[in-house]
Order: sequence, then C-alpha cells, then structure tokens
Amino acid sequence: MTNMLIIVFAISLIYLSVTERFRIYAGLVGLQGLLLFGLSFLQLDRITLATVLFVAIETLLFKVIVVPFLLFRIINRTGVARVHEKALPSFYSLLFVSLGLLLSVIVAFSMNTTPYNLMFFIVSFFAVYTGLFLIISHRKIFSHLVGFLVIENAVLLLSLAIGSEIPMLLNMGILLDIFVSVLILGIFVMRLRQHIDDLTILKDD
Amino acid sequence: MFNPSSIFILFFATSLALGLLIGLIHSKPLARILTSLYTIVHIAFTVFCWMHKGETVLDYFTFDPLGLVLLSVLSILTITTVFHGFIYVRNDPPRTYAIYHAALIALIASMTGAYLANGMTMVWIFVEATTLAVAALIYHDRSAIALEATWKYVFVCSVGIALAYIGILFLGFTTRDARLLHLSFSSITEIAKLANPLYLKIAFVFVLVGYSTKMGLFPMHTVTVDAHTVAPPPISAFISTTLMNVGFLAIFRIYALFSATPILPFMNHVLLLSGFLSLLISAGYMLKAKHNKRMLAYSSLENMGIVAIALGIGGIGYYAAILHIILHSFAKAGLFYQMGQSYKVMGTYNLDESGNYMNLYPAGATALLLGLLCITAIPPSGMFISELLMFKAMVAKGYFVLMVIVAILFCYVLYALLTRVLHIVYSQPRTPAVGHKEKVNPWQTVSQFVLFALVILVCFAQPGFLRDTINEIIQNLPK
Amino acid sequence: MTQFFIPAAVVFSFLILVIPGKVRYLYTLALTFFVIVFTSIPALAQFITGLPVTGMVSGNTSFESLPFTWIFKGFLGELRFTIDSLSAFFILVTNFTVLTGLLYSKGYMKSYKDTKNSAQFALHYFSYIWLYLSMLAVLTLRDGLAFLIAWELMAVSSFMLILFEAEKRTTLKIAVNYLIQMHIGFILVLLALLITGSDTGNMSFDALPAYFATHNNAGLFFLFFSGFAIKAGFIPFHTWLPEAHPAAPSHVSGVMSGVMIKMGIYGIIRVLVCVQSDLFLIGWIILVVSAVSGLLGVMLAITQHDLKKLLAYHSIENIGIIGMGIGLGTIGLGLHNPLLATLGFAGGLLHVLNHSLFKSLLFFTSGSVYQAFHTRDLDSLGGVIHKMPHTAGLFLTGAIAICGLPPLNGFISEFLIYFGFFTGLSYGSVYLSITLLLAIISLTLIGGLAIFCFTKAFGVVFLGTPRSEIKHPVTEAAAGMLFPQYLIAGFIFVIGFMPMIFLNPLFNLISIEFHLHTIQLSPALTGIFTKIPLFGIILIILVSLILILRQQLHKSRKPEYGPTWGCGSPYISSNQQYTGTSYADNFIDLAQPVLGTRKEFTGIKEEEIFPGKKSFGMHPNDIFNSALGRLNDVGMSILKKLARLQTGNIRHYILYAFIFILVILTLLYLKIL
Amino acid sequence: MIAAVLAILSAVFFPGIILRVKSIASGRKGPGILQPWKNIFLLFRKSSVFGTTTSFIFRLAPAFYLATIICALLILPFPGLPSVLGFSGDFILFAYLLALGKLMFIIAALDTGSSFEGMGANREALYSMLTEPAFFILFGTLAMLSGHLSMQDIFSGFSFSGEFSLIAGAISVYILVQIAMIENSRMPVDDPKTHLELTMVHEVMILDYSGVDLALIQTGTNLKFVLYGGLIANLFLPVNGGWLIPNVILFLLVQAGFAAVIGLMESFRARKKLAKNPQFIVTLSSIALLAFLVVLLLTRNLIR
Repeated sequence: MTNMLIIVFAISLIYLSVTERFRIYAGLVGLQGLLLFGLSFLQLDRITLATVLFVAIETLLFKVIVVPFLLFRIINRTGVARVHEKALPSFYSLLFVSLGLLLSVIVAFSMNTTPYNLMFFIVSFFAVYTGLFLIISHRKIFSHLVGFLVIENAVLLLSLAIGSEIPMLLNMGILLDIFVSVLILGIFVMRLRQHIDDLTILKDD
Repeated sequence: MFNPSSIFILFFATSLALGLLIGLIHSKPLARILTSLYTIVHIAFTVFCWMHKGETVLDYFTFDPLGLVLLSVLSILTITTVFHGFIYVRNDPPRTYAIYHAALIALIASMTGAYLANGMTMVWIFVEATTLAVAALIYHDRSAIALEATWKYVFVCSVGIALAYIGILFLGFTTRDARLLHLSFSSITEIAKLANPLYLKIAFVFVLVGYSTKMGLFPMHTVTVDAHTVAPPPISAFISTTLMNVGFLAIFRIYALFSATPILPFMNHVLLLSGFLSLLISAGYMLKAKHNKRMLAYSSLENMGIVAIALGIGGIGYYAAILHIILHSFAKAGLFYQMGQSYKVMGTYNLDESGNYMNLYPAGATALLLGLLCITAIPPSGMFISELLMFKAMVAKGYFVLMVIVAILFCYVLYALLTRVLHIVYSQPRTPAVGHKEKVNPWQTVSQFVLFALVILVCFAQPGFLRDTINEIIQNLPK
Repeated sequence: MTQFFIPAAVVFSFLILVIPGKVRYLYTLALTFFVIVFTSIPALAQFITGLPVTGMVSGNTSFESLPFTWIFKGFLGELRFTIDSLSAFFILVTNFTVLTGLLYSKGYMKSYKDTKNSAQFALHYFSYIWLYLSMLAVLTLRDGLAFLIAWELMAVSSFMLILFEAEKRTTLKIAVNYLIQMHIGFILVLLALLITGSDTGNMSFDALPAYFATHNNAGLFFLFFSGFAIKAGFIPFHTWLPEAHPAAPSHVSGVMSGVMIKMGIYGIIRVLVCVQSDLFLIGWIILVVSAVSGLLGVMLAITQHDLKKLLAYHSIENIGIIGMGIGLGTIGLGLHNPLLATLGFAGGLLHVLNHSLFKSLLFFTSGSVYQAFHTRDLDSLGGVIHKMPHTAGLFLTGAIAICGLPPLNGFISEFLIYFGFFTGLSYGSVYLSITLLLAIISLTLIGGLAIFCFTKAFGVVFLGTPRSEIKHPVTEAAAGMLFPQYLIAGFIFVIGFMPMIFLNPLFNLISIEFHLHTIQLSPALTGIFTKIPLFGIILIILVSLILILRQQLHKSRKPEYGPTWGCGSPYISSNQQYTGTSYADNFIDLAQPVLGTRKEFTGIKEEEIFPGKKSFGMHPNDIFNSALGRLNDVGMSILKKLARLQTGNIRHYILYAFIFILVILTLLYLKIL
Repeated sequence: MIAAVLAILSAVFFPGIILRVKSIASGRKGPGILQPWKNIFLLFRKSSVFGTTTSFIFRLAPAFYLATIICALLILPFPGLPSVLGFSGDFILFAYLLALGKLMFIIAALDTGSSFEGMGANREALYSMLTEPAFFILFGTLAMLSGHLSMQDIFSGFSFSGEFSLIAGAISVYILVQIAMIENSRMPVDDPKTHLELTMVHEVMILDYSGVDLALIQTGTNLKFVLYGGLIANLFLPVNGGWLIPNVILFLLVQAGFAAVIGLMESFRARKKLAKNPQFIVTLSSIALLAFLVVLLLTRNLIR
C-alpha cells in the first residue's frame, strides 16, 4: 500500500514536470498533499489523538486545503494560466526528469538504506530533483513557487521514511517550513501581482 | 528563580513581549525606549550567559564558547545597529518605524537563539526564524526593488533551508536509536561515530549548500548581495555580519561534529572548493562593482570565502577562521554604517555619482579609509593576523599553489577596493548626484572608529581571554 | 627610560592630528628631533665601536657582535628592538635624511596653504612621522610578525604621503599601483618568513641561520630577494618607482628615494648575513640583476622629460650600483677572500649613504624649481641659474656627486666597487673574471651615461635661456629651504674629502656582520683613501690659482659682453637652443632597440615649397611597465569574465546550488572526493 | 720635478710637431715648431668677450678643464722615477678626473644657449661615454697581466716579452692612440680644421670662448696629448727604470713619435661620417675585449 502511494506520488511528479497549465499544478500539489497524508497515516504505528491531529493539520489542512486554495486564488487574481512561452519544451523536460529519476535511483541504491524503505529515498530524491528542475527550467514565479512546494513535499516524504516515531522537533521543523511556504504564498498574493513575470532588476553583469 | 533556564525563558519572553508591544502600538517614542531597553537586556543576558558558560538549559540550548563569542559580537553590534537605526529611520511614519524595530528585535532574538541552540534542528528552526524576521527589514522601504530583493531572499533562503533540512534528516537516518533523534550536538557525536560515512557526506553537502544562503558563501551567496542593495544600512550591517555568523556557526558545528570521523578530508575539500570559488567570484565582481553597498557585499563574500578556506585547511587555520569571522563582523559592520552616512551626505550609492567625500565630510572619509585598511587586512588591521595564520596553515600543510592563487586574488580585491574607495574619498564625481544631501553630525561616526579601533587593537595584541576562548573552541578539532 | 620612549613616541605622534595648525610643524619637528636624538646615541655607539654601550641591555652575546637591545615590555607583550652595527648604520642614514626632509618641507608646503585644508596637512605630517617610525621599527625589529607589520606600516604611511595631491586622478592611480606592488612584495617576504617559521618553529630573522644550515639557501634567499627587490626598485621589480616618486611632494620623494627604498637593501643584507652556501650563485645573480638595473635605469632616465621622473630612474640606477657592490661582496664571501668581500660591501653600503645624500639633495632642488616655475617639464624650463643661483649650484654639486666624479662622495663608493672588480679579475675562475669584466664595463657605461644624463638635466634646466616665457615673478628658494640643502652638500664634501672617517667603521661593521677579519687589510686601503682626497685638494688649489690668474689678466683689459655667437646670424631665439629631447636624440637613436622609445615627427614633403608647422616629439617608454600592464589586464579580464553569476534570475541562482550538489555527489560517486 | 719638466717639454713641442708633419705630408713647408704656443700666448694677452646668456659656469669651466688635466698628469708615472702621487687603482681616478673636466666643459657649452654648441656638447658626451669602456678594459687587461693596480707597477711590470704580451702591448698601443685621437677630437671622429659648425665636436664647443679662457683651453688640450703620449711612452719603457737619462730620452722620442704618427694619420685619413662615429668607437672596446681574453687565457695558463 505504502509503495503504491509512493509510486503515485512519483507519477504525479512526472506529470507535474511536463504540464503547462497552472491549474493542473495546483491540483497536483493538492494531490500530493493527499498522498502524503495517506503515507504519514500509514507510517504511524500506534494511533493517538495527538499524532493524528498533528498529521491532519500538517498534511490535510495545509497541504491539501490551504496551499492549493492560495494557488488557485493567485491564478484567478493574476489571470495567468500558462507557463512562459520560451520555457523548455515539455519533451526535453520529460527527458531531464526521467534522467533525474535514474539519477535518484542510482544514488539511492549506492547507499545501503536498510532498515528504511528504499522507495522513500528514491522518490524523495526524485521529488527534490523535480522541484529544483521546475525552478530552474521555468521563468514564471508561479512555477518557482510550485517547485518550492514540491521540495517541501520531498522533505516531508523523506522525514516519513524514518517512519515509526518522528520526534516532535522534526515535526515542528516541518510545520515551520510549511508556515513559511504559506507566508511566501501570502507575500506573493498580496504584493507580487503586478510583476508576474520574472524579476530581474537587481543584477550585475 | 535565577536558575539559567528560567532566565533563558525570561529573555525570550521579554523579546516576544517587547516585539509585540512595539509592533502593535505604533508610537515612535515608545519604540525608541523599548528598543534601547531591549539592547540593555540583551547585553545583560550575554553577560549572564558568560557566567553560566558550558551549561545546557532545557536540553535544547547550551552556552558553549563559540555561541557565546558570537553572541557577544551580536551584543556589541546591537548597540551600534540600534543607534544607527534610530538615526536612519528617524523621519519614517510611526507604523514603519514600529515595524522596523519590532522586526529588529525579532531578528536579534532569533539570532541569539540560533547561537545558543543545542542541536541541528533547533539551529535550523531559528535560522528559519531569522529569514522571516529579516525579510520584513529588507522590505523596509516599500519600493518595487525592495520587494524583488525580499522575494528573492525569502525564496532562495527557504529553498536553501529545505535542502539543509534534508541534510539534517540524513543525520536522522544514520541513527538506529530514536532517542538520539532530536540531534543534540552531544548525541550527534555519538551518532557520527557509528554512522555510515556516505550518509554523513551527503548530510554535510546538503547542510553546507543549505546554510550557504545564510553564510553568503558560494553557491547560494547570490541573494544576500541583492538584499544588501536595498536593506537599510544598519540592517545590511547585520545581514553581512551577525547573520552570516549564524550560517557559519551552523556549518562549523556540523563540521566540528564530523571532524572526528573519516570524512574529514572530504569536508575539507568541499570547503576549500566552495571558499575558493567564492573568492574568485567576489574578486571578479569587485572589479566590476558600480554600487557602493554591493561592493561591500561582495567583499563579505570574499571574507566568507577566506573563512571557508581557512576552515578547510585546518590546523592553525581553525583559529584563523574564528578570529577572522569575529574581526570581519566588526570591520564590515563599521563600513556599512559608514555607507549609510555617506549615502546621507552624497545622496547616492552609485559609484560614479559619489566622490569628493573628503571635503564633504572629513570625519566620515577618515573612517572610510580606516575601514578600508581594516577590511583589506593590511597591517595595522587585525584581520592581517588571521590571514597570516591562514597562510601559515597553508605553508604548514603545503598548499603552495592554492596560497599563490589566493594571494593574487587578494591583490586584485585590494586593487578593486582601493580604487573605488579612494575615488569616493578624493576625486570628483563623474556624474553629479541627484539625490538630496544632508549634513551628518561627526559624533555619529565615533561608533565606527571604536569598532575599527577594536579590529586594529587585535593586530598588536590579542587579548588573552580571546585567545583562550578561541583555543577552547577549536580544542576538539583535529590538530 | 626605553620603557617610556616607545609609547611616548607613538602617543605623541597621534597628537599631531589634533594639535592646532600654527604649532603643528614645530611640534612635529620637536618630536622628530626627540626620536632622532634618542635613536642616534645608541646607533652611533654601535656604528663607531661595534660594541655595546655600557649599561645597556645586550642581547645575544656572540663573540663578534654584542648588538644593543631594548626589550620593551608592554601590553603588546615583549618586543625586542635590536640595534646591531648594520641597523645602526641604516638608522643614522635615515635620521639625517628624515631631518633634512622635514626642515625642507616647511618652505615647500607653504605653497599648498590655500588649496588644502588643515586636516590634510595634519594627515600629511602624521604619515611623515609614521613613515619615519616604521622605518626605524623595520631596522630594529627581528621578530617576523613585528617586522612584517612595521614593513607594511611603512608602505601604508608612504602611500598616504603620495596621496597628498590625491585630487588628481593620475596621482590616485599611481598611489594605488604603488600600494599594490608594495603588497605583492610584502606577501613574498611574508611567505619567506613563514617558510622559515614552519621549518625552525621561530618566525624571525634570528632563525635564518638555523634554516640555512639545514636547507637549500638559494631558494629562500631569492624569495626574500624578490620581496625586498620590489621595495628597493631593482629592475624588473621597479615599475612603481618612476611613477610614485614624481607624484609625491618633493621632500617625500627625497625621503622615499633617499632612505625608504634602502630598506629593501637592508633586508637583502640582513638575509645575506645568514646565508651559508650557494654564495656564488647568489652573488652572480645579484650582480647580473644589478648591472641590468643600473644600465636600464640610467638609459631610461636619459629619455625622460619630467625632471623628477628622471631623478627617479636614477634611483634605480644607483640601486643597481649598490647591488653590484653587494653582489661583489657576496662573491668575495664565496671566494673566502675578505678583501673582495670588504670592498664590495663597503662600496655598496657607502653608496647607500651617498645616494641618500645626493639624491635627496637633487629632489629638494628640483622641488624648489618646481615651486618657482610650476612645471617639471625639461623642455619648457631653462636659464634657471640666473634666477636661482644657489639652487643651481646645489644641483650641480648633486649632479657631480651622483655621476661619481671626484672629488665628491660618489667617487669614493664607486672607486671601492671598481677597485674590488679589478682586484677580483685575477682571482677565481675564468668565468668569474669575465663576469667581473662585464660588470666593469657596465659600471663604466653607467658612469658615462650618468654624465650624459646630468649634463642634459643641468644644461637644459638651469642653463641657456628660458624655453617658455614665465608669467609670474620667480625668486630664489627661501633660506629655510636652502639651509638643509647646504647641510647635505656639506656632508657630500666631507665624505669626499675625508672618507676614512666613514670607511673605518664600515670595514669594522662588515668584519663583524660577516665574521671576516679585515683589520689587517685596512692599512693598504687607508693609503689609497688618504691619497684620493689629496687630489681633490690639489684640484681645488689649482682651480683657484687659475681663476686668480684669470682675474689678474682680466684686470688689465676689461672683458666685453655680447650676444652668443650665432655663426653670423644675428637672430638667436631661445627656441633654437638644444632641448632635452634633442640632446638625448643621438643617444636614443643608438638605444632605440633596447628602450623602444617612440619618436614622431612630420618631415617636409617633396611638394612642400613653403613648409608648414612641423613638430617633433619623443615618448619615453618603459617596456616592463607596459608588460606588467598587459599582464594585469589579462588577469582582470579573466576575473571579469568569471563574474557572470549575478544574472538576477532566481532560477539561475538555484541552478548553481543544484549543479554544485550534483558535482559533489558525482565526485563522491566516482570516489574522487 | 723632472716629471714636470718633461711634461712641459713635450707639451711645448707636441702640437708643433703634429702641424709640421701634416704640412710636410701635404707638401708644404709649414709653420715653426713653436707656432701653436705663440698663438696661445697671443690669446693670453687678448681680452675676451662673454655671451650675455652665460653664467659663472662658463667662466669656471676652463679652469676646471685645465686643472683636472694637470691633476691627471700628477698620476702619470714618468720614466724611472716613481710617479708623484700614484696609488693602486689610480687609473680609475685618472679617467674620472678627465671625465670631470669634460662634464664642466660640456655644461659650459650648454651655458651659451647656442644650438651649435648644444650639438657639440651632446656629441662630446656621447663619444666620451662610449670611449670609457675601452680605456677600462685596457687597464683591466694590463692590471691582470702585471697583477698590480697602480699605473706605476702596471707599466713597470709590463714588457714585450713573449708573443702574447707582444700582442697585448700592440693592441694596447693601438687603442691608446685611438682613444687619444677621440679624446682630443682629432681626425677620424672630428676634424679641427673644418669650420662647418654642424659637423664639429670640440671646436664648436669652444666657439664662444675667447682670450684668456680660450688660451687656457688650448693649453689643456695640448697637455692632454702629453697625457696620452706619456701613457704610450710608459708602455715602451724597460722593466726596471734603471738609469734616468736613457729613459728620459726614450720618453721624449716616443712622445715625438706619437705626435708624428698623429700628424700622419691626420693627413692620410678621411673623417668619418658623424653617424658612423659610434660604431667606430665601440669597435675599440671590442678590440680591447679581445686583448683581455688573450691575456686572461694567458694568465690562467690555459694556452702556452
């Protein structure tokens, strides 16, 4: 079951890297949130109210509801629905992403990961890769944002790999991370509407 | 009542309370009073921490020497920064004034936390907090360019932080024992002993790259430079000194923890690589710089490169690194305050528009020259000592090629800084400045002279306690 | 006493910055005088006796020398100021030149009264006295770290002095260039000291013998040498010198050229004292470098149009001569021939003193000319002698001295070196003799060229008629400025007429420093150096006799006065005179391949019946300078190309991190890291 | 004492002999031997004209010129009797004294501010600069050959014994003659007879001198000849200046011969192009270098 979800997660990543519509981005981020909720739920061995609540807030509330909501809001506000024209053709990005998949498999295999589940490693590496790739290959800030969210998810996924009892502190960290993502989205919604294209005033050349 | 932990909690409670008060009640006098009060509190707290050196409170925090040294640097710079801050935002509307100071207090508090944190995750959390706090400050003058800088800073920092977090998770994997998982430094040493080196290596790389955003080191130095451009000068002073120290601290801690393991050479090489690249890039950009503050920002990049190299060489280099980071904090802070004043006097940061400073404001010009002397590590600057020690380490370990290249790069950096600063001080501006100019009261410059004097003093005599503390910091590192 | 002297000097020096402008100069003078007195007493004692002053703390007590040491305990920890006879000699030279420079500066700085604000004057005098103090520190400190700090303080203070006229962009550039090159030299010395330190565990000049005893000598020595050579201005390390000297105020140029560059020589000798093997190689290379410096220096000097730049190039030449002496001495050491060694080092050291005298004199006089005429361009000066006879006479004295002509001091030192070379011809291998002969040839050529150059300089600037009309009234330099110059001139004569006073201590010094026993050979030399002044006296007597005779003959028939004979043409205008350019022309034709001097003139074309205005120009060129510039440009362009990262695109910023991680991981995977 | 007499004697006859030889060679009868000196004494009795642009340099120069030459004469060893003031290394002083005279002379020429004298001055400076190496190499050679550094010992240690010393001696004589020609600006590089100022060296420099000063200069010039004549004469003198009289005679003979040779050369030799002069002068140095190498190998017993 766990592996199942992880595979789906990976597929969502691939799809994420090739699509060009922002709404799909938002949807996929939400989907990933859902998957993560499932995963973290499965990873819990003894179910107490506190932990369940925590997981619920962490994933369901933020990753499934708040973040996608904000994303959709941005799309509506800015009215920009597609990635930049001059972005990498999706064919190439597909190539790169599959390369990334291979890479992450190699890396994951090259380190013995027992007693942890290998899949977690592969996919979270893959997620980091994809997130960075999204940021690098796209020009619009929205895509950067999505890339960042994907990296966040990767972090969460990786932390899930530890499985069993995630210490409170790590969770705190993750939670803070998510707060930050929300805050960034906040800034974005409030301020950055006017320059939706890439910002490059500050530079030396 | 007076046991460390309660004082500790009290301090953060005070910070929170004062911050909230200032932030909610938009009144300038109140903000001024409370901030000054907070400065005093912070100093008192630092003294208190020194008294309880080596203790651990709430088992998430510890008063170890490195943290304390950097904390004291922070305390000293807090005085000047608050002082210059008062002058800088004097004419702002109450709201921004209040927000500025609230954010400032938040920043100071979170940096304090980061210095004292005992455990990777704790450090990580506070670093995250600094990002949020400083974002508000960078965005202080609500211009589009400020927004861009803020956005870039927050975004890249968060990505970096996320990467760093992955590194920390890897640390987590190396342990089989859940009780160690909160990753307090004491526990990490145990983990590291029985860990799979590959994991440690990956962890180190991720942590280095992640915190390089804060330390302003290659590869993620880029956004701090932009932040400097728009941030108010006192804040720039913080960003490029105490905040960079936070990044350094995070990296140094993990380095120190792993230094007992076989991956030491790996870490050294990575540090050397990153430091060398920083040096190279900063040299290149300083030769191009057209913006006074960006020039200083790149000089910070250069100095962080030096620190990284010194760390990577090891031996006496560790001493050099610590000494350098301390002295650099003072010198660079002074220079940034000076930049703020020069902006007031000349009405511009643009190199071509600035000039003739010696006649406009002799005291400032003298301070600028003195600061130049300090930052370029020419005797009688104390940073000369640290660079000398670095070279000594290089000779001892036989890195002659690296040494030659570094020396050449130093000469270029020196050239770039000299030409630019001397242009500002002596020659006429190439194109007249448009911004409005105002007078500066020479007494406001005294603080800078004091900072530079501290740096110069070290060239002639290193205070015994400083030497002992640094030796204590590096005692566990491999000789 | 010593416990208070050093902090007192330092603290009082800072008062210069705050003291009111009226008394500032007097205060500086008093302070300098105080320091001079305080340092001269032990230095004289050391120099003359070579033995410690009784009652003073003495440092290492080897048999030959008991250098006198101040152990200064303060918050700096323990500092040892050691004065052995070598540093004593240099201290005395420094003291004299610094004093005269300061005396001269009073009159010279007057002309800046209205253009500079008080702060700049304060900074100037502050830097001046710090240049002096740092030079003293360089001469007395042995500990590596302290030495390095003093060494760089010296560079920085002189840098501030050059910056006095910083509102000119060229001055700024020159000053920066100067500091950078000083810094390079500094790094070289630093590296050398570090190597010493890392091998002997004691980063100090005292540790050098220990190092040289166990390691290859030539390597470290040349590291030191290249570091000090930049300060001394040996070709090809000289490029800063001809720029920096003209840019500085004249009294500063005098001090810099007179003593500051000698610190390089001091350093070289200080290291040389400890060298134990490879002496031949070292001596040979020093000899070659110095010969090249001497020749090129004077050749380039001839091509200059700027009076002070010309003098600056002559400093390079004289450094070359000094170096030749040192090289000879080193070879002498290699041959275990005390006579050669003594001759060489004595010649070199005496020339250090001589050069400090006549070069500062020349710079001061040229400064006075600059003050009076507001130009240093040879081709627009002329006939100065009628306006400023004293200055002219002093310049001539300096010129004769620097050309090494009898009966003045320059001849004594050059004679020593010549004598050494000729003596050496019959020792050693064939190669040595050939080397020495080449050295002799270059020394003679240097002498001849120096005469050529100074006939040009003196003739064009002081003689003939003005080449450009002067708008403002011109007066002789003030008495206050002339007095120090006459003082120096007096010294020049003293050395010329009673050299033994100076030579005996020098021989003594050399025998102490290099552990030679030259006492038995001094009578032979004494004979010579009592004869040479005799000729000087005879010469003067003869000249005066002839002049009297002339007078007598003229008494009877009054001489008439008329215009210069223009071969029948009654119209002689001042621009028909020989200019510096045309005077140098026939030499430059010969030396063009070496110097690469650019000549440009518009000839008369065939079809031109009524030729229009023609121009002739000559542009001196220093190949090393341009080469260095080109090298520097390459480096800069490379660095600037590297700096492309700050594109402003966030995606790029992330990309760097991405690539960095990937690279590291790949290297990791490939087991490279 | 004797030395002084000798010097004066030879100085008196020297210029005359040259003139006489030249005129005979060109088929004329020529003036009396003492004619040049008559001219000089005439000049002494004349008053002089000074250029208005000139300064005290102009008046000092002749005195210095003469004085330096007399000093140099004091160094010159004379047959048999010990040189008046010789010491080891004295030939360096010898050369530099003459150089001092030249320097004064050159700046005096520049003092007039006339373009012609400028030319003369800078040629003089260049040529003397180029000549000096030859002189020094020569003395280096002789010094190495004899192992002494004072003219006295050098010459007394020198004899035409053995082919190599013969070679060395021959070359030295040749070089000394040529140097003398250049230093006194005689034929190959300069022509005292011409009166085209553009091509002159020495004559043009004294263009503005008249009366007493001119007389002093000409006296100096004549003495200078004696100087070089004396040097050459010393080469021919026997090793131990045993008894005086033959030496004296020999000395005078050599001087006369030298004068005659100069006369002949002057009359049978064309003047070089100005541009070619430097090469010619430098050739001397290279020849001297040859002599040096020969002697070097000889003294090191590398060749038998």
